[in-house]
Amino acid sequence: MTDPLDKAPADVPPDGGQGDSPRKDTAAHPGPIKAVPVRHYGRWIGAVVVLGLLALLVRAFADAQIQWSVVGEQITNGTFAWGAWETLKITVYSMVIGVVLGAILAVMRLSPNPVLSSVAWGYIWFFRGTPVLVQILLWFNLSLVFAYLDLGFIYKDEMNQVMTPFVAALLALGLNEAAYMAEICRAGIQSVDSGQTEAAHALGMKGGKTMRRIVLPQAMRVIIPPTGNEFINMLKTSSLAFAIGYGELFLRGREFGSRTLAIMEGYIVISLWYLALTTVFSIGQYYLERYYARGSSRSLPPTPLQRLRKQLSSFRVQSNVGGVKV
Amino acid sequence: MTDPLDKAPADVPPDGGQGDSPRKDTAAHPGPIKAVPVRHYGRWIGAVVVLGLLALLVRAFADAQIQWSVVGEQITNGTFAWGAWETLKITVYSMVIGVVLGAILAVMRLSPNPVLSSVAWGYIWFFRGTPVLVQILLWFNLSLVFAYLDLGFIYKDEMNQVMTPFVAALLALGLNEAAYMAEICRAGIQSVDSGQTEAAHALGMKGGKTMRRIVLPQAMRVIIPPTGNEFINMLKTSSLAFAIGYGELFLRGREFGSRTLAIMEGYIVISLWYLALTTVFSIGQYYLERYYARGSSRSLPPTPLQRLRKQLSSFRVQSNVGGVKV
Amino acid sequence: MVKAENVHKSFGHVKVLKGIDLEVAHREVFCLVGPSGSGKSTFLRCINHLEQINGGRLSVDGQLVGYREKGDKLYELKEKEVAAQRRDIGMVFQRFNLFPHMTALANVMEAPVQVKGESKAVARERALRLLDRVGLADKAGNYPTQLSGGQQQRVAIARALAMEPKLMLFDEPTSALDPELVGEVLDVMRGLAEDGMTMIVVTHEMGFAREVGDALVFMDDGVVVEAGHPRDVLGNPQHERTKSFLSKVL
Amino acid sequence: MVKAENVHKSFGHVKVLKGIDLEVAHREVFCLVGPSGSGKSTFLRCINHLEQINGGRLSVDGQLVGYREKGDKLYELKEKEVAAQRRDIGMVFQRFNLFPHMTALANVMEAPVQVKGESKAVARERALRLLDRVGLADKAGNYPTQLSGGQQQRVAIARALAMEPKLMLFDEPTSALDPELVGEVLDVMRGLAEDGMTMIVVTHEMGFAREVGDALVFMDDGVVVEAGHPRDVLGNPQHERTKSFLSKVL
Amino acid sequence: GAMLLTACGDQTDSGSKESETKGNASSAPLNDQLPQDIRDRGVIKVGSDIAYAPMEFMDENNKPAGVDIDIAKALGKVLGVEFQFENATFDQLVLGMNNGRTDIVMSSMTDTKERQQGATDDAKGGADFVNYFRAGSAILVQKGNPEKVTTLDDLCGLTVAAQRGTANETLLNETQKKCGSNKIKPFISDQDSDSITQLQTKRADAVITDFPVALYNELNAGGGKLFEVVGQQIDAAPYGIAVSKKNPELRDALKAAVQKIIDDGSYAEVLKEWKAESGAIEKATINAGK
Ligand SMILES: Nc1ncnc2c1ncn2[C@@H]1O[C@H](COP(=O)(O)OP(=O)(O)OP(=O)(O)O)[C@@H](O)[C@H]1O
Ligand SMILES: Nc1ncnc2c1ncn2[C@@H]1O[C@H](COP(=O)(O)OP(=O)(O)OP(=O)(O)O)[C@@H](O)[C@H]1O
Ligand SMILES: [Mg+2]
Ligand SMILES: [Mg+2]
Repeated sequence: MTDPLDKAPADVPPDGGQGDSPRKDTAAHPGPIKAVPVRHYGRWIGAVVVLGLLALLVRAFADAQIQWSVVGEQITNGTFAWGAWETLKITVYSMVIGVVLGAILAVMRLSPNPVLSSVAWGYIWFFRGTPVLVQILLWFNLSLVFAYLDLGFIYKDEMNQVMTPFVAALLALGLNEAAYMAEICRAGIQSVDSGQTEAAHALGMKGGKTMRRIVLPQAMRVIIPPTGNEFINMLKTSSLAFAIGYGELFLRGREFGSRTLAIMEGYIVISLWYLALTTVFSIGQYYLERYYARGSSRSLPPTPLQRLRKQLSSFRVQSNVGGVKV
Repeated sequence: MTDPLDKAPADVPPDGGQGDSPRKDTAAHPGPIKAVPVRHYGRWIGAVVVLGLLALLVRAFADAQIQWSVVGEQITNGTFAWGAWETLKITVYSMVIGVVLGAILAVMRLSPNPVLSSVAWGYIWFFRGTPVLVQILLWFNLSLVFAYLDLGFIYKDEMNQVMTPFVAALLALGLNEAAYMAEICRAGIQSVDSGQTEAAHALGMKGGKTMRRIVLPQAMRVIIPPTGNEFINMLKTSSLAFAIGYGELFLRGREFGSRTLAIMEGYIVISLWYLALTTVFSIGQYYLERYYARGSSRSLPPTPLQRLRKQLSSFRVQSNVGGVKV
Repeated sequence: MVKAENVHKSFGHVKVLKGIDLEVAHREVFCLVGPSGSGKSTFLRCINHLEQINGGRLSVDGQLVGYREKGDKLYELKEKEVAAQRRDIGMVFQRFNLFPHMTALANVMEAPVQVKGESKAVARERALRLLDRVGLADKAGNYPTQLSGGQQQRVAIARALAMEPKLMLFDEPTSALDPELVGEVLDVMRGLAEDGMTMIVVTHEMGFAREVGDALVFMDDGVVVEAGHPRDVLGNPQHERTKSFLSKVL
Repeated sequence: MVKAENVHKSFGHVKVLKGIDLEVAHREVFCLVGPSGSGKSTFLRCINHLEQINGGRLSVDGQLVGYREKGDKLYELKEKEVAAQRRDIGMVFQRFNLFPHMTALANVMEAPVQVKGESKAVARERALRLLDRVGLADKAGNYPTQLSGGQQQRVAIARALAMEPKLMLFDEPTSALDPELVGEVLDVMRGLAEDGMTMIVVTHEMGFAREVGDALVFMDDGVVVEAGHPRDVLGNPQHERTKSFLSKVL
Repeated sequence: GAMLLTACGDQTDSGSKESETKGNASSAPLNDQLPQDIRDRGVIKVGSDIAYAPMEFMDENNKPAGVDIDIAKALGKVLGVEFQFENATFDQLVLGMNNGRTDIVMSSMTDTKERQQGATDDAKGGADFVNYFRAGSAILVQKGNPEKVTTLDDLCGLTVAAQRGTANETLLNETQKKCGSNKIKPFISDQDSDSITQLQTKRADAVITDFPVALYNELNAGGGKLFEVVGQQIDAAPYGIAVSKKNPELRDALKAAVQKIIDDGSYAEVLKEWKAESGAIEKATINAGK
């Protein structure tokens, strides 16, 4: 049977951090629970093993037949910095084209209109199906097919004039990316509960508005991580543009290697640059994900700083028991 | 006010296709509704425009400075077929490594164990951040760092013996892919409602089992489309292995081009091969998605055949009104 | 206001509605009761054209749902026209379907701003008034996941009311509310009826049906078994099925 | 069976449970009532260690939830031990949480096979029996989305029962059921109580609490306002808050 | 195609450049042999894969440098035009020449029959080659020559790297035939730099590569401490400047120009500067490759 406890609802003071509320009887004022957390000995061992392996790897690379002094010198070389800037530029522009066109294609593909969905399907099929390098070469050499770019009265010029390496790379990378982004957006859209669409329709919203206001924002949570992948992939894929002489990071590495014959060193330098760019993007992605996670769980995921603090505390032996643990 | 209708529940016959149920009074036996569907004039016009543009494009390419006879001859050339087979092989193997390792990395990254999540984070950061080509070269030239592969008593051999082009390409592509797949899997896992995990925990299931039995199968719906992207991308990315002389499709195209200077023709041939491979994969992806969609919506999405039939009927002028329309 | 004549609906081979006839008058609170799976939700969804009927005629306010009649021919409506029809029909779902990426306030403001093109200020003001009416003025800034089940359903009602519809469809609106709040919601609904609102309410609250309802229909297995004034049907059921159902419920 | 001493729980700065004391005896049907947002669901989740309490003591069957006591020190339990504790506690959620990728039958079979390592045949047989008991023998092959709300909740109950738990937690188990089926479910629950099952039921069904409940607690704003036998609390409430709540509910 | 080329010349040029190059053009002896559009333009656009030291590579200032570049400069003097190098990979070089983006390709391209004829039997594809250099092959080994290689025959039983599709690969295959059972383990890579990396990782015992390249590696790789060239230049094959078949006038002008710089000694000077005298030809030819 239950203790017939009898408490006035209003005058029970909230139990603060001190856990000492004067108006309660002494038996009933525990502070925050102090407990010995599960000791993760495995974690300590794991951490040591990982660090050990890392140290070994670093030593092996330091001893390797790689002239690290060359790497050190070249990392600040303006040629590479400039190449990195070009890489960044083409990546951002291409991704903008890819994301916008990809979202449109995804909506088209899911449309009940058979013309729209067939066009989208064909587009995705073709652009996903052919190698990017071939696409780059095709755009750059479009004059093999169309000698002039003729937009009626507005504009007419020789195709070779228009198709600079930058334009060709941008078109090829952007249009190709759109095909991949279309599939990603489609998955995101399909992941949104159909009840959401129904609710929006019931409010009198039309298809387009429902998509923009209700479905896409919720789809973002699913769309962003693979888009981050695509972005970072694009940093590297854009290097294919060196085939048409677009002077980005990879081309600089190649040129350096072929001049100095320090092939591996050149590649290590550009790898470090790529890593730096990737890191910047990853951080951006993290905060974007955090933004779109609003409303999806009761509390926002911690920022890396909060996370670090929490992880450090999980190594400590005794601690106040806090957040949710599963 | 309501008509006080009075009907016996059991003896109302189900209204079949004929819509003529003898036991009802004559006023109340409509057949299936016959209605003039919304006429999508825009669709017809759109279809014509699209077909027109396609025809123009085909003509432009037919007239272009491309020797189509060469393409026709080479498409059946065994060298290319063999290259396609090698491409397929390395793609499938690498993707298997990538998917399995990627899923593990995603779970590690979401783990509350800071050692596991840091290792996963570092792995993803490094492998996403460096160009695949550099990774391929690094694996292939690993003897610059480790001259011998020494697994204690079990196995010891010169690194260069072990690292054949195939092994190096497989390792580089597979490990790199794992980093990308990890992000995709993470998005999928996070898309599953947390109520699912709670329900599983409440039944006494532990973390690992909950992941395998409850979360991952539901995550598949979100994971598969971008994985399809990755698969198809890998078909093309694997061509980077030509740098270390792994004889796949792209290499065959290049060899042909550099030997005969029929560059575009060679690329068109391999593009057709890639398109064929992509098509096969896309079909597989479609049916896989259909399989994992079970339970997610009330009825399964139509197969392409069913879809085609439906689309054709939507062009017809008068039709029986059937499925859900929004 | 709503008129159904021999309405049929099946999903594939499963027949869910097997000829529903009923009429809902203006300013009427019309209750639908029946056992689980009898097709109550499905019928409500048909009225809002979320499902398309397979046979019969269904009209709201004199207009066919989803079709236009010209001569003796039926024409399917365009999306725009369907949306316009739905605008005047508010719907509260069994499972809320709040927009999880928007706060309670934004949920309520969404449709007036996006569909009617109202200014944000006006919509905001009305939204706050409506949230206040359902007792959630202080939760305006919360996201749906930060609300308890009951709180979520009340936001959903406010959201539907924000469009100032002529007809409101409630699919078990109180099933997730705790008893204390049911009364408040009923007051709101009664107030709406006095303002000229027609309501169709699927409910298991027989008390509510008796008190507020002007008409009641008992459905089972896709057909209307018994219809009439709630007092009559609940107090003096004619059919065996109704009797056995009510005996368990009351 | 369940003993709570001054249990506190807060989310960030929001204090939801502000010192709950209560005791649930063996074979008791223990009812929790209270207005929305009073913390009933949260308390139930603490019992099952889906939320970790911030202060006080909470034990089930003599064992602390989530901790082991040795001397005067508390040790957090490992995941394995928590899972073992949960195995004996069945839970039915307010919003079902069925596994959408499994049929009704597979939902019910899942835990016995995966957690207890039962053979599929045995689990299947029991699952079918349980589905029959909740009146869904013919829906065994349906996926959750193919079931109406009421049907889904019944599957969820069968799923919890399949683990043959010693303690069952129900979070508004009947709120999505139509009245006709509430009776059947109550029969099932009464049968369970006779088999030695202890149950904690959050409910707004005062009729059920009065009929079946052995004890009742009225919660408001994170504290227990009044406790006792349902007959006494419902029939003769002592506190203003309880009185006003019940006046609206009954 | 031909139309296109002409159109290209007509359009791209605008007044300013013209006047600037005219003065210098009139003094150049062979200027009048060039097609009119190139004379007007004063520029020959050259496609080149500028990553093949010492033949062509980017110097520290990101300017093209190397044997090909200096020969082009000498040609430019006698033709009264400027040779403008544009960087791209092999595929694009050929495509770019076909669609008029560049006039010629000068990228250490070996002149072969197949390249002259293209992929069809009627020899419609391909390009014409103005031969300007001969590159034999050389054997490059690790410093100190650990395997004691001096001739091709010594390669039997070793792992030998060569670049795909080059005369060096052919040479390797021919040597293989003479080895009998003691086979060469060939390692065929896509870029010359990859072959040489293989020598560094000791995966390969020797690399067969173009003589000037081998020499450059001996002198420069790892500060000249990594590799050495053994034996003599082997089986030299001609390099050619590729010219579109639709432009015989340009081809002939180039041939005349090559002959002119051989005659006036500027050709020899360039080769001397790059230590590439071993590749010198005596007489300009067209399509001499087999
Ligand atoms: N899309 C669908 N496909 C197949 N069956 C469906 C579909 N929608 C509903 N059903 C079935 O139709 C029947 C009626 O469903 P409906 O949701 O209308 O019942 P209900 O009267 O609202 O019941 P409840 O009170 O449980 O909500 C149920 O048996 C359900 O399984
Ligand atoms: N994770 C969380 N973060 C912040 N607030 C929360 C969280 N979980 C619950 N709450 C808040 O705690 C309060 C109690 O919630 P709980 O779900 O326990 O109420 P309840 O008594 O079950 O109500 P109902 O009858 O509506 O289900 C609510 O005000 C809710 O907003
Ligand atoms: Mg329903
Ligand atoms: Mg609750």
